Parts: sequence; structure tokens; C-alpha cells
Amino acid sequence: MTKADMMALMPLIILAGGSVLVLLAGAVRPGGYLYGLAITVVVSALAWTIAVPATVVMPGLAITPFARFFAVFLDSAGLVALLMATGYNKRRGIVGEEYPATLLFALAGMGAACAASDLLMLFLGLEAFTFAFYLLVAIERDSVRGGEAGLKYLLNGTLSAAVLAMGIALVYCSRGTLRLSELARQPASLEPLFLAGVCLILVGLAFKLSLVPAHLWTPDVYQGAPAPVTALLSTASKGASVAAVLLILPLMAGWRGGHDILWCLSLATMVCGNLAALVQTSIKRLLAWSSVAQMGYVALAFVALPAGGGRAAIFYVVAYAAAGLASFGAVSILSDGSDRDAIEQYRGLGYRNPLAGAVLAVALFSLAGIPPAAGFMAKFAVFSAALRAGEIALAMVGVLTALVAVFFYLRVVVALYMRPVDGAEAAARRLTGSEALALAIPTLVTVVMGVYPSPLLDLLARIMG
Amino acid sequence: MMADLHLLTVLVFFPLAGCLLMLPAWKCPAAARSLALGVMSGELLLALWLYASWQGLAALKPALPGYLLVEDAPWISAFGIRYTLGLDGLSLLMVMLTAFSFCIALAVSWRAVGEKVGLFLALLLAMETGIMGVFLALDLALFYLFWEVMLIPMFFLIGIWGHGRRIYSTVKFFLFTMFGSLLMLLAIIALHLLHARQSGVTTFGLFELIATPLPAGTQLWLFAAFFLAFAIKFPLFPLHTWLPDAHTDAPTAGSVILAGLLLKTGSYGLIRFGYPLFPQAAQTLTPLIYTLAIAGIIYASLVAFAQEDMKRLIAYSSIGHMGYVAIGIAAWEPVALSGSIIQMANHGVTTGALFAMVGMLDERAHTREIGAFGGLWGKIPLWSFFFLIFSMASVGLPGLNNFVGEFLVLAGTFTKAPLAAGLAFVGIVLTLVYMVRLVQEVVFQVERRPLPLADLDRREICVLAVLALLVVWMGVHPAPLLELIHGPVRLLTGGVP
Amino acid sequence: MIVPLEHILLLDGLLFFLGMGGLLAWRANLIMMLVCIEVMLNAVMLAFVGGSARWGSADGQLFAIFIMALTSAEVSLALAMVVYLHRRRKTVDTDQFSEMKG
Amino acid sequence: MEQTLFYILAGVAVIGTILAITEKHPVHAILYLVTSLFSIAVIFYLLMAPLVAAFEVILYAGAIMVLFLFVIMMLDLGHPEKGVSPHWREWLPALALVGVSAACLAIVIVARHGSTASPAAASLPIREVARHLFQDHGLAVELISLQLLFALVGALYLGRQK
Amino acid sequence: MKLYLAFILLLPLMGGIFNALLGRTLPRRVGEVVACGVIWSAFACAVLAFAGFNGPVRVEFGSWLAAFEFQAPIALYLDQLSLSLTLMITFVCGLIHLYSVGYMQDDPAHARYFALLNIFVFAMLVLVLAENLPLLYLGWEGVGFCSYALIGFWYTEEQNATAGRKAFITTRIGDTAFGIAIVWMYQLSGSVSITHLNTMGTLIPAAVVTTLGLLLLAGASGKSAQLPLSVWLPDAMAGPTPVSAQIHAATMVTAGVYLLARMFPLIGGSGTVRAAIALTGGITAFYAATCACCQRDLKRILAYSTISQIGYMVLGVGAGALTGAAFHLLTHAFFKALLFLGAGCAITALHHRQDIFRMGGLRAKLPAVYWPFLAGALCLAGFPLTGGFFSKDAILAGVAAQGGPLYGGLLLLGLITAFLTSFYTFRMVFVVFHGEQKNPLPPGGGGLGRGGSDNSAANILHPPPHPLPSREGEHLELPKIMTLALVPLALLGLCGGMLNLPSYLGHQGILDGFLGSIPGFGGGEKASQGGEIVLQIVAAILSLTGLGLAWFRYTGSRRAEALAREEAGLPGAGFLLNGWRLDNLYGALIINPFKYVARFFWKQGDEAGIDGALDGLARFIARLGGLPAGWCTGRVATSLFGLAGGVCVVLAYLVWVTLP
Repeated sequence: MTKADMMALMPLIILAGGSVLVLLAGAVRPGGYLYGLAITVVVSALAWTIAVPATVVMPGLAITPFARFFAVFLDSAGLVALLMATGYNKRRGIVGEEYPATLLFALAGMGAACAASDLLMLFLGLEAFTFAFYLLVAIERDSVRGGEAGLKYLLNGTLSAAVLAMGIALVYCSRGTLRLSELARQPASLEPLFLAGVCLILVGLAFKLSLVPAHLWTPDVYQGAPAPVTALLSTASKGASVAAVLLILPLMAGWRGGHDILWCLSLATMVCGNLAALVQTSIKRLLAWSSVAQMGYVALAFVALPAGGGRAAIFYVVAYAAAGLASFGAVSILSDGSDRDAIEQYRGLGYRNPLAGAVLAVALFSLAGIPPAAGFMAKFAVFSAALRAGEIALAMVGVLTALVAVFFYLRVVVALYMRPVDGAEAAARRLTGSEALALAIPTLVTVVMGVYPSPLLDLLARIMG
Repeated sequence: MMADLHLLTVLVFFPLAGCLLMLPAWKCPAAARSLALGVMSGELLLALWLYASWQGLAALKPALPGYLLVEDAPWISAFGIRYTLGLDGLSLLMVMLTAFSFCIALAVSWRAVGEKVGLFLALLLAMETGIMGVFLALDLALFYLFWEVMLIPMFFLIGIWGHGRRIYSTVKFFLFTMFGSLLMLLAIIALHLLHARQSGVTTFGLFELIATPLPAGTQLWLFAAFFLAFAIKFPLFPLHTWLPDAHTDAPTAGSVILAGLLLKTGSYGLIRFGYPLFPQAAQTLTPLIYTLAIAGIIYASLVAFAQEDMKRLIAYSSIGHMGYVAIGIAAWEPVALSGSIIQMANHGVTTGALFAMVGMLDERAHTREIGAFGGLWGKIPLWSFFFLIFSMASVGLPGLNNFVGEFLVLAGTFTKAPLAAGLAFVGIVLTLVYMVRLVQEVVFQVERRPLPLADLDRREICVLAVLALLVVWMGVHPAPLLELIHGPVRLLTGGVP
Repeated sequence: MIVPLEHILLLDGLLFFLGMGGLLAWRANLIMMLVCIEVMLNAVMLAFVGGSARWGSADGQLFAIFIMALTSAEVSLALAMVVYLHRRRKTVDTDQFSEMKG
Repeated sequence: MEQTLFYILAGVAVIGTILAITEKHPVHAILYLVTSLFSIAVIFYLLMAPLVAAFEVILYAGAIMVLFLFVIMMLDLGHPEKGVSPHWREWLPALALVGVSAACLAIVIVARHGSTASPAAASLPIREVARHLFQDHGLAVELISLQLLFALVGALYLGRQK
Repeated sequence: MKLYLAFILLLPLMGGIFNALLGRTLPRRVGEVVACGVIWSAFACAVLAFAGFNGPVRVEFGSWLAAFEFQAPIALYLDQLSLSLTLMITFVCGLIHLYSVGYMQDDPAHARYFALLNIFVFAMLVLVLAENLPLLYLGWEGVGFCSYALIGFWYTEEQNATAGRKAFITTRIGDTAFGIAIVWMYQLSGSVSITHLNTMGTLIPAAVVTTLGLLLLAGASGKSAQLPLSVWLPDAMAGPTPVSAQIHAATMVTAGVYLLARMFPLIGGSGTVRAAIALTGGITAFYAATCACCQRDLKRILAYSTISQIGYMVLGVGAGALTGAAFHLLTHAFFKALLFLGAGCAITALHHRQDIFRMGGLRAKLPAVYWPFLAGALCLAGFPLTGGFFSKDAILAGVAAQGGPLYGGLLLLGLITAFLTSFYTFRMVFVVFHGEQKNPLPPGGGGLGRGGSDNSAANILHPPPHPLPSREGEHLELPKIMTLALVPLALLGLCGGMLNLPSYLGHQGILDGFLGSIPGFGGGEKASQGGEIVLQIVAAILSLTGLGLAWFRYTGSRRAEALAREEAGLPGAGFLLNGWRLDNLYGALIINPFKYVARFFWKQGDEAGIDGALDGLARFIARLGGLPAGWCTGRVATSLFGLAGGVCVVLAYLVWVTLP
């Protein structure tokens, strides 16, 4: 391993080392400072990624602009989630070094997954962060739902891991290599065994992206997990999975069937996610179903991969992540103190807690794809890619389901601002600095991306070659 | 020289700046009000100044033929979206109407809105930006952006300060308009892609896209998507049912803006984008537009007659009036189109005024039920006097503003489609029937329920007097406005610049 | 190569789906579900080793070893969770853990 | 000879697995599974992967299964009469689903192109495998070791009494 | 001339605006002076214009509607016809304004009254003077609006307000036809200038001309209360009496006649149109005369007589006797205004009671009203040598000159109508002014005789607008100005014949000469002098017979019996009393279905239909949402099944695709 390799790998090393460091520090002296330490670690990883533009290819890992972009994205999401968690965890009695350390480990795993250049690293990276989330989801030991959510995530996760591994095994059996670059070099005709492997990999990734039919865990886990964990789970893990899919998709680029499978996944996900969200009464479940639905649009971008769908998918997931972080962040603040989860209980909160309310509203508008929020630009990108690829029917379905989505997002906004507050509730708690920051960053990103997405789009264009 | 001032950008974003400035003034209603007043009147003054100097601007011959001011800058190059704003006579008329309507909306809600004043005014200002943008954007993507942006403040306006089933109404309003506009978004993208495929240029610029040759079938589908979006905003029968609800439950300012401006965005869009982009498809669908418009006129007038809520009645009257605009556009003939455009402005003023007046009454009586009133002429003569004027304007009494628009529309349309124009004339009678019923039951006869009513105060008199003067001025001397839109109409209908 | 790769794959497919079938059927006992997952992962390992033998590369064996490590990590966490949940609810029937739904 | 052995072992593995997953008694199930695992370990050996075979015995059949037994005993789950084994109605959809999948996979496997040309590869020396492991997949080793660490952390965290 | 015309129009407008804006705050007298002053000044200007008149002029003041080739400037056209009408309007209206000062002296809403009255005059003048049809339409609608506001002047009564509304809507129905005609003419010729259009007659296909003519006729029917749009006029008597005089006798209702006469060069080319016009006029004249015979409300008698007389004018237009029609228009303006004003005096004197059966013997009590009223009645009845006699005769002569069965029949109808006219006129005169007043009032006051009035028309016999202290038996002192205003009208009415004496008396009539140069007026066959004399003799005999019959029936000893029998209700009287029950017919055919359909559309169309469908769709989609949500049972096994199902489907699909 050369020095250049080390330099390029430094962000991952910082994160991984940081997680061990936090564990050790926690063992020596537990306390709230661990979050600060973790934040420092993430910030330094982030700074390093941005500051040191290195491109190296090693066995297993390739630090490419693609990987670095995702590293920045994931670390930022992790940073926001950490900021969010500092106060939240204290209030909910989640103490100890496990939380920040595991989170850092999850970030390292995601980083590895995005930078993977062979299927082994990809698999390990994916499983590493999924594994970290098993723990994070169940980390609130006092909560009945946390345990249940952890169990569900664990069982689904291991099954999907098995499927994913099986897929990789089939691919390996068929071709004898795990290297993505070699696998992407396609022979004239694709072997069914190979295709079966890729399909199984897709199904495994569909679990991570919660695409229908592998989506059923999503609402339960999102609802049961602590809000900051859900925020990270619904954004960063999705981002990493999108990266993984983008790495996998070239494997079946020439196969029409792959398009059809993605087509069906996209259609079913958009329809099911949006429709099911209509009948939700819990805000976290609503957001969960909405995240299912949003992934349907990402899948739509995958369908349109030859027509610039990759860029659209990344843009979409970034926009979604910003909105998702903002919304779960706002929910974590609005729901604290009580176990407030039903939408009905959010009535009038937009006035009691103006910042969090406004952030939630902006996030929801972004998720609904209404300008000037980033969600609109994201939908614009996805739909234009879809139309360019000739997917008119799917685009129409996307548009119509987006209309349905508008309805349930509005329901939350209506509750926030248009329903009278029942009873005289105590005045809102002042937000701490980190919470305010955790809300402000994604909101700002949402708005800026919505109004001036050019830099990001140009960057993505460069990354995707 | 004037182009360097970025006047159009100022016009669009000045209210938004005001909206942001509202944040510090959040807690202090008085400061918020004066801030909003300052911004809105500044905007109005700017619009009027542009109007005063439009002939000078036209002589400067800016980049686009027929336009007075144009601004153009790259924006999202990855998608080929540009920041293109352009002002021609048609836009200028709408801009003036916008700036004016917002002043009216502010004035009528000066006292009526007592809580969350800062938020209310911030939303109003944000909406002004959106609507200004719609009337000025020449890039389809930019247009769409503003088109959607203006919905959000209205959604809150109705939902927070509305009455009755306000949430149902506001959600319905939002969904209806979103439904149309999302399909339009697809059509815009598709058009853009077709253009890119043919010419290799990725652009959303209106004038580039107009030049795209399209096969008839494609054109029809794309136009249908555009038309749906515009028809919902218009609103054309049978897509109109959001309007009575939204109007009825909106706060007064919201109704004024809805009637005065939001409906106009639909007709403006059809004039600016729908017809020029897809001339053949529009030709094909013209009978449909006629049918819908006339069905709407007659249907809405009948339904209006049966109403029991004043605001609802006026809301239905809006549908009828906008039907004339639709007919005029469908004829796509210079006289009719001029009439339609003038009618857009007229309807904004008249119906806005009527909504404002009903709002004033509602503030006093806390009811809008027609059956609750009666004999108001004896109780609040000033109010009644103005109400009579505006309702007569609304029925198209010659000498008042609506007549100008309607008559030009009908005269122009008759040369193209005599039957449509003839049937539309029938609508005039129906308009009279329900409007006179309203006037009679509210203003005349005897008091039916003892309501504590005070006559108009000075602020209200000022507002209404300005509106009334405008109603008369536009009815008696519409020539300057007709002259203003002469050039754009000629260009739109195929004349040379 | 003692047998054609296909035969190995058939065996491993059979084991894999047996494990999956068990996983789906054994909803009443969490421990058994974990056992079934072990079966599945084991089958995957078999496939890798078969592939490794077929292509003569070490990657497959290594992957199998990694899976083993991964499995042990997951099983340890999973069993900890079983203990944790059993302590709370006194059951290992997963159907009992369905408070959240819809 | 080796071939025959393979098929016998395969049969043992399959039967062991079937018995394991249908057995009502968890302890018995684990024992059946261990049987199956042993036979698979031998298959690994036959497939020239002695290292994996060894790990299979040590880690899988040894450590993991013992862990299972440990937990079963700790939670006192070894009473089949208390537990509920799957009803046939639960087996049916599972088997149907799995059967179709397995059949499809089998078809795909059988339809594999160029299946006959399986080169008889020489056994990879363990040293070679280890060199590969640490040279090419050093990062993966780091990652998986971290994961094991966090498995420890997680197990401790969850298992900790309040 | 431009200045005069500007003043003629602007003065009434300014007066109206002045009164509307300031009238309430200034002393009453100022408003009255301004209101009367502007009209008389306008009259003065008209006279000056007359003096300076030497041929038709077109004056343009500015642009109004100007979009591309559609040009409707604010332009006036002064020719003989518009000039004479302007003179008549300003003069009669001036008198009516003066009269109003007296009539409305107790009404607090004088500002509104005079403002509307002034604006009404303005609108009427615009109508008459307009050079293009949109401007004419402005005046046309303007008078419609003013009449609406004035009929419903005492708005607190629902009937009054409803009557105003009815007038507005009914006339507007006609206006619609007129409007269509305007845009059609624009489409045909690219112009809306009247003078230009009148030259187009030969260039337009005959069928189109016919349709246009019928449309214009429909428009005229609305304004001029011709069948079938006549129903509004009797109800319009709900307004103050001077308003009735101004609007529904002298000016507004003649607008239709004016329009037809104005556009005659264009539409007169079609025989069908002429016949239709004549038929409409003739039948309306007869219809209204029959109705008038049975009315018991003084003003309603006059109202029906107005309809009837306008019918004559329309008949005249249809017969091509335009000059005759114009002649009758002028004389009718004088005597009908006179009759209304006189009736107003009587009504005022009787505390706003209008039922003629409660009147009687007023000749002695109100001589200053009686004699002018009688003069008016003579004119109306076509008593020989009065103005009405000559003008009506001119029309009948014109009809006779047309010949043919249609016009022959119409002539006969016209003569019968003349007889009926004479009868009902003098029935009114004798019942009201002769005999004894029939008291007492029915208990409960209100001044309404309810006996035998099982009909809706009785509802129109409205109670006094301002309940006055009951001073039965007393008569109010009439302000002098009211009776004085009658005198010039009486003189003009009686001597109106001088305007256009028949040619057999030696030379061409003044109007014949004056109007003859207008396109269209010169036309129409002239009856032979002998025929005309015969006709006049017949008419005179009919008139006298009617008078005699009325005398026989309503004076002396038979009076009481006749009145009692009529009050009890003659057979068929209800039919005539209610104007052939046209109101009921329209109610059943149009109004009730309209209301029903309106409500149906609202409740079934909008609420149940469209909204219901959409709400149903929304509910359906929400129910649909229950499916994927219900799939999420919360059990782990379900989600595992989902994943496994995914695997299964994907593999099956793969097999399906790769293995043919």
C-alpha cells in the first residue's frame, strides 16, 4: 500500500479509526463529549475527502470521483444525523459510546461500498453498514418498538444478505471473477446463470432500497427506530445503495430483461409506496412509505440509465436525502418529550416550533416535488431522463402517483399549520445549536439545490463521465 | 441602458426580498404591514412607470421582436434551462394587474387579518413573485417553476386564514392545479426533447421551441397536456369545481388574488404558450374549447343563480366570465384576442372588487348568506352604491369595463364561429339574471336579519373608489390598453412585427 | 474438478432454497429462523467454493471465509437480540412482534 | 470414487438439512444441522478448499452451533412441547414459493452454456490463499474485523442487563 | 355643432354624476336645480343645434373600442330623425324633471332619483345620437339599467324590485338578439357604423338580411315591449309615476321603433322582415288594447295603452310608413307623458292609490288635472283633429297603402284597436274623473280593493311607498309645478297634428319634408288622397263610437252597476287583466324550469356529479392505498415472504425470458 493509497483511503481510515477511538474513549470515560468527538471525526473525514482529490485504484477499492462524491454525501448525512442525535439521544436516554461509534462504522461501511471495485468489497461494505444499522435501530433499549424494529430489520437484512451473496456466488461461478470492471466487459451473449446472479444481486439491493416487493420492513423499522437513526437509514443507506446499484447495473447493460425488471420494480414501488402512504396516520410511517415511493422514482431513473438516468438517480437521491434528513430531523424535534407520532398530534406545531415546522414543511414540499425545492429539480431530472429513454408510460404513472403523493404530504402540512392546536401546551423548547444546525443544513441544501442545481448537476455529469 | 437595470428581475424578485425582510418584522404587525405596503406600492409604481414609458421602450427594439424588455442568462445549463424574462404589452398589462391586485389585496386585508400578520404578508409577497414570474418568463421550465411556486402561498393563505371547509378547499385547489401542471411538465420536457432531437440544441426557450416542427399526433398530445393545465386554472367546465370551493373559503385577499390573477395565469399561458407552440393542434381542438367554454358559461351562470352564498355566486360568475376569455382565445383572431386580453384585466378588476366587497360585508356581518341580507341600500348606502357599480360592470353594462372585453371577444369570434358567439350572447342574459338577483336580494328589498352593519370606512372607500374609477375608465377609454396589446396580439396572430 | 459445476450448483441451490423455505415456514421460532439462515449462507459458501474450484482462483474461497466471518458476526448479534427480546416478551415467536403494522 | 463420495455427501447434507429444518426440537435440529455441515465440510475438502473445510468445521459446526445451543439452553427453549412447529398451512406457501424458485434456478443452471468444459484445477496451497487474502483483500479483512468488533459491541450492548 | 352635441350629452351626464356623488350631502334644492337645469340646458343646446342644422353631420369625439379593424369610436350622427327625437326627449324630459320636483318632494332619496333620471336622459340621447351600433348599444343598455334602477326605486317592496329586475332581464333578452345582430353586421361588412351599414343593404344576401332584420326586431321588441317580450312594461309601473312617464311612455320604449326606423334601409329590403315587423306591431297593438279594457289600476291602463301605441308605431315601420311612425312617436311622447303626469297628479292627490274603482269625481276636485288629462285622453283615443288622430291615421294610411291580405288584415286589426283604444281611454277618464268617489276603503287600509282580484296582477297594485297618515277623504295639495307641467304637453298633444298634416289639406306635412331626406323615410307607398280621407272618416267614427260606448256605460246611472259588475269580475276579465296570462305562461315555460335546472345543475351537476365523482375517486384511491398498506401486516414473515417472492418472480421471469 503506497502513500498515495493511504492518502486516498484516509477518509475511510479516519472513520474506521474514529469509531474504534470513540469506543475506547467511551470505555475510559463515558459522556456526551463522545458525540463531539464523533462529529470531529466525521468533519475531518469530510474535509479530507474534499480537500485531497486523489484517485487510486486498489484491489477491492477504487477511490474515484464517484466514490469521493458519495463519500462527501454520506459523511454530510452522517454529520447531520449526529448533530441531530446529540440532543435527541440524551433526552431519550440513549447513553454510551455505542451509538456514535456504530454510526461512524456505518459511515465507513457505506464509504467502502461506494468505493468498491469488486463484488467482495461491495458485499462487505453493504453488509457492514446494514449490520451497523441492526444495532442502531434497536439501540433504544427502553423502547418496545425499537427491539421489534431491530428484529425485523435483522431478519430481512440477513435474508437479503444471503440472497445478495447467492447472487454474487452465481456471478462468480459463471465468470470466475469478482472484479466489476471485468464483469462489465460483456461477452456477446449473457449466460443465464450470470443473469440469475445479477438478478439476485438486484433483489438483494432492492431490499436496501426498499423497492417493492422487498419493502415491507421499511415502515416498521422507520417507525420503531429513533428518529435520527431513521434519518440516516432513510438517506445515507439509500444513497450508498444507489451507488451500489449504479455499480451493478453495467453488468447487465445489454440485457433487455434487466430493463424490464427495473421497470416493474419502479412501477410497483411508485404505486404501492404512494398509495400506502395515503392511509397512514403515523408521521414516521408516512415518511417511510414516502421513502419507498421516492425510491420508485430513483428506480425510474435506473430504468432510464442509458439516457442519463445515472445522473438523475444520484441527483434524486441527494435531493431526497436532504429532504429526508430535514423531515426526520424536524420530526425528531417536534416529537420529543412525548411519543408524538400520529399526524393528528402535529396540529398547530408549526406555530409552536416555527423553525422545525418550517423545515418540515419545506422538506415535505421538496418530497412532493414542488418548486422551488430540490425535489422538483430531482423529479424534473428523473422525468426528463425517463422521457428521453422513451419511458412515457412510466413517466405518466410517476406523475400521477406524484399527484397522489402531494395529497399525503399536504396532510402533514395541513396538520402543522391549519388545524387548531388542541389544549394549551407548554411553550416550545428552545432548540440547541446542534439541532438548529442539523435542521438548517439539509434545508439550505434543499432550497439551494432547488434554485440553483447547476453546480451539482455539472459535477455529476463529470462524475458519471 | 434600461436593460442594464435588470428591471424585470427587480420586478420579479423585489417582493421576494420583501418577503425575506418580513422575517425581522415577524412579531410586529404594524411594521409588517408598512413593509408590505412599501414593497407592493413600489412594485406598482415600477409597473406603472414601465407602462408610462412603454412606447419609448418599444422604440429601443430589444433582442426579441415585439418585446419591450428582455433579460436572458444561463441558469441550469445541464438541462438547457435559461433564465429568460421578457416583457411585452401583454405581459405589461398582466404585470400592472398583478401589482395592482396585490395592493388591493393588501388593502382589503389590512384589518381583516389580525393574527399571524407577518406570515400572511410574507406569503402574499412570495406569491407576488411567483405570479410576476409567470407573466414574465419566456423559458418554459422557468415558467413552470413560477407556475408552481405561486401555488404554495395560496395553499397556505386559504388553509390558514380561510373559512368554512377551508382545508378541503385548499387541498382540492392544490391537487386540481397540480394534476394539470404535472402533465404539462411532462409535455414541456417532451417538447424540449423533441426539439433537442431535431436540432441538437437543448433549450426550453419559448421561441426556439415554437420553431420545432412537430407531427400532428404528437402536437395534439402535447397541446392536450398544456391545455389541461391551463383549462384547470381557467377554469373551464367541467374542471371548475375547485374554484367555487377555493373562492368561498379563501380569505378576502385570497379571493381577490385568485380571481384577479391566478385564473389569468391559465389564460395567459394559453395565449403565450399553448397556441403559439401548437398551432395546428390548437386548431384541431378549437371546437372542444368553444364547447367547453360555452357549456361553462351557461352552466356556471345557471349554477350561480341557485347559490345561497354571495362569494360562491361570484365565484361561479368568474367561471362564466372566463368562458368569454376562452372563447376569444379559441377564435385566435386579432379582435377576439384583444378582447380576451382586455377581458382578463377587466375580470381581474371587477371580480376582485366584488370579492373585496363581499369580504367587507363578511367582516361586518360574519355571514355571506344571501338570505341574511336585504335592504342594504338603506343601511350602508356607500357599500351598496359600489356594489351596484361592480355588479353592473360584471353583467357587462356598456360604459363599464367588462363590456369592452366581452363585446370585442364576441365581435371577433363571430367572424370565426358565429354559433359560438351567438350562444355566448345568451350567457350575457344569464349573467344578468343571477347578478340582478344577487343585487336585488342583498341591496334592495327589506332587511331580513338585523345585522350590525357599519358603512365603509375611509380606507375601504379609497380602495373601492380606485377600483370603481378603473372600472369606468377601462369601460369608457380602453384605447390605451388596446393600443398596448395591439403589437403583441398582432404578432401572436401571425402578423409581422 | 470431481463433478461438474452444475451439480454443485444444483446442490447448493437446493440447500439454499431449503433454508429459505425453512426461514419462511418457521415464523414461530426465531432460533429456527436463524438456523435456516445459516443453512442458506452455508449453501452460498458451497457455491463459492465450487466456483473457486471451477475457475482455479482463490477469490471464491476467500469470499466463503468472509461469509463465515460475517455469519458469525450476524449470528452473535442476532442471538443477542433474541436474548434481549426474549427477556422483554418471553417469547421467540416472531408473529408476536407485530405491534407496528399498516 | 470422489464423485460417488460427493453424491453421498450431498445426499447426507440435504437429508440432514431437511431434518434440521423440520425438526421440532431445537437441540435436535442443531445436531442434524451439524451433521449436514460436516458433510459439506468434506465436500469443501473434495473441492480442493481445505482451509474452508477446516473453518467450516471449526467455526460453523463448532463455534456457531455451540452458540446456538448455548442460547437455546440459556433461554430454556429446549422444550418442543412448548414450542409451536410450523403448521402445514405455513409450510405450503413457503414450499410453493421455494419450489418454484429452486426449479427456476435449476433450469437456469442446467441451461448453462459450455457446461462441459470444467477444467480440473489444481489445489490452491493454503499459503497462496492466505497471501491472496492479506495482499488483495487486506482492506476487506480490516472491514470484517471491525464488523466482528461491532458484533461484540452490539451483543454486549443488547445483552447487558439494565 | 360638435360643441352643441357635446353639451347635449355631457350636461345630463354631469348632472347625474353630480347628483350621484354629491346630492346626498348638498341641500335638496341644489340637486333639483342642477338636475332640471342640465336637461333644460341640453334642450337649449338641442334647439341651437336645430337652428344651426343644415344637413346630417357626423361628429367624432374620440376612440372607444378600437382593436384592429373593429372600430367603434365615440361618434355621433345628427340627422333629421335624431335631431327631432333629441328635441322631443330633452323637452319632454325637462318637463318631467320639473314635475318630479313636485312629485318627489317628500322622498328622502331625491339624489338617487335625479341622478338616475339624468343619466337616463343621457343614455337615451346617446342611443338616439349614436353613429355606430356599439355606442347605440351603450345607450340602449344604459336606459335599460336606469329603468331597472328607477322601476325598483322604492326598493323596499319586493314587487317593485322584482318589477325592475323583470324589466331589465326581459329587455336584455331582446338586447341579446340586437347584440348578435351587431356582431353579425360587423362580420358581414367589417364595420359597425350605422351610416355605412345602411348602404350595405344590397350587398348582403337576402336571407342574411332577413335574419338580421328578425334579430333587430327581437331587440326592438324587448325595448319597445312588443310581443312576446311585452310582459315587463305593465309591471314597470311600480316605479314613481314621472319615471313611468319618462321611461315607459315618452322615451325608452320608443327606442325599439327608433332602431327599426334607423336600420330600415338595411333591413327594409326584406319583405319578410317588413311583414314580421308589421305583424308584431299590429298584434301587439290589439293585444294591449284588449288588456287595457279590463285593467283597474290607472297606471296599468296607461301601460297597456303604451304597448298598444308602440305597436302602432312598429306597425307603421313594418308598413314602411316611417314618417308616420316617427310622427306618432312624437305625438305619443307628448300625450302619453301628459297622461302619466296627470295620472300621477291624481294618484298623489289620492295618497298613492291607483285603483280606478276607488276613484271618481275628481273632475271637480282637480280641475287643473282634469282638463289636461282629458286633452291627453282625446289624443290617445284618436279623437278627430287631435295630434293622435293624425299620427295614428298616418300609420293606418301607410298600412292601407301596402295592400294585400296581410296588410289588409292588419288594417282591420288597427281599426278595431282604434275603437278599443277610444273605449278604454274614456272608460278611464269617466271612471276616474266623473261620478262619485267610491269610499270607504276596505278595512285594514292599504288602499287596495281585493274584491274579485283572484289574480296575480292585483299584487302589482302596490300600496303607497311611504305609508302616509290616513287622511281619507282629504286630498293632498298638489304642488303647483306638477299641474303646470301638464299644460305645455296638453297643448302640444292637441296641436301635434300640425307637425304633419295630411297632404290632402294642401301641402306636404312638415315632418314629411323634414324627414323625407333620410334614407328609407321617403319610401313606402303613399295612399291615395281619397283613400286616406275615407280611412280618416272611418277612424273618426270608430273613435267616437268608443267614446260613446264608454260614456254610455260609465256615466250617469249605469256607472254604479257597471263598476260593481266589473269589480265582481266579468267572465274572461281575469284573462285580459293579466295580459292574456303571458306571465303565467312564461313562468311555467321558462322561469320555473330555469330555477329547477339551476338548482339541478348545482346539486346534481356540480356537487353530486363532478365533486361527487372526484370525491369518490379520492376515496377509491384511498381505499386502494389500503391494499399495499394492508400487505404490511407487521409480521416479519410477511416481509420475508415479500423478499422471497421477489426472488421467485425474478427467477421465473429469467427462465421465461432466456428459455424460449
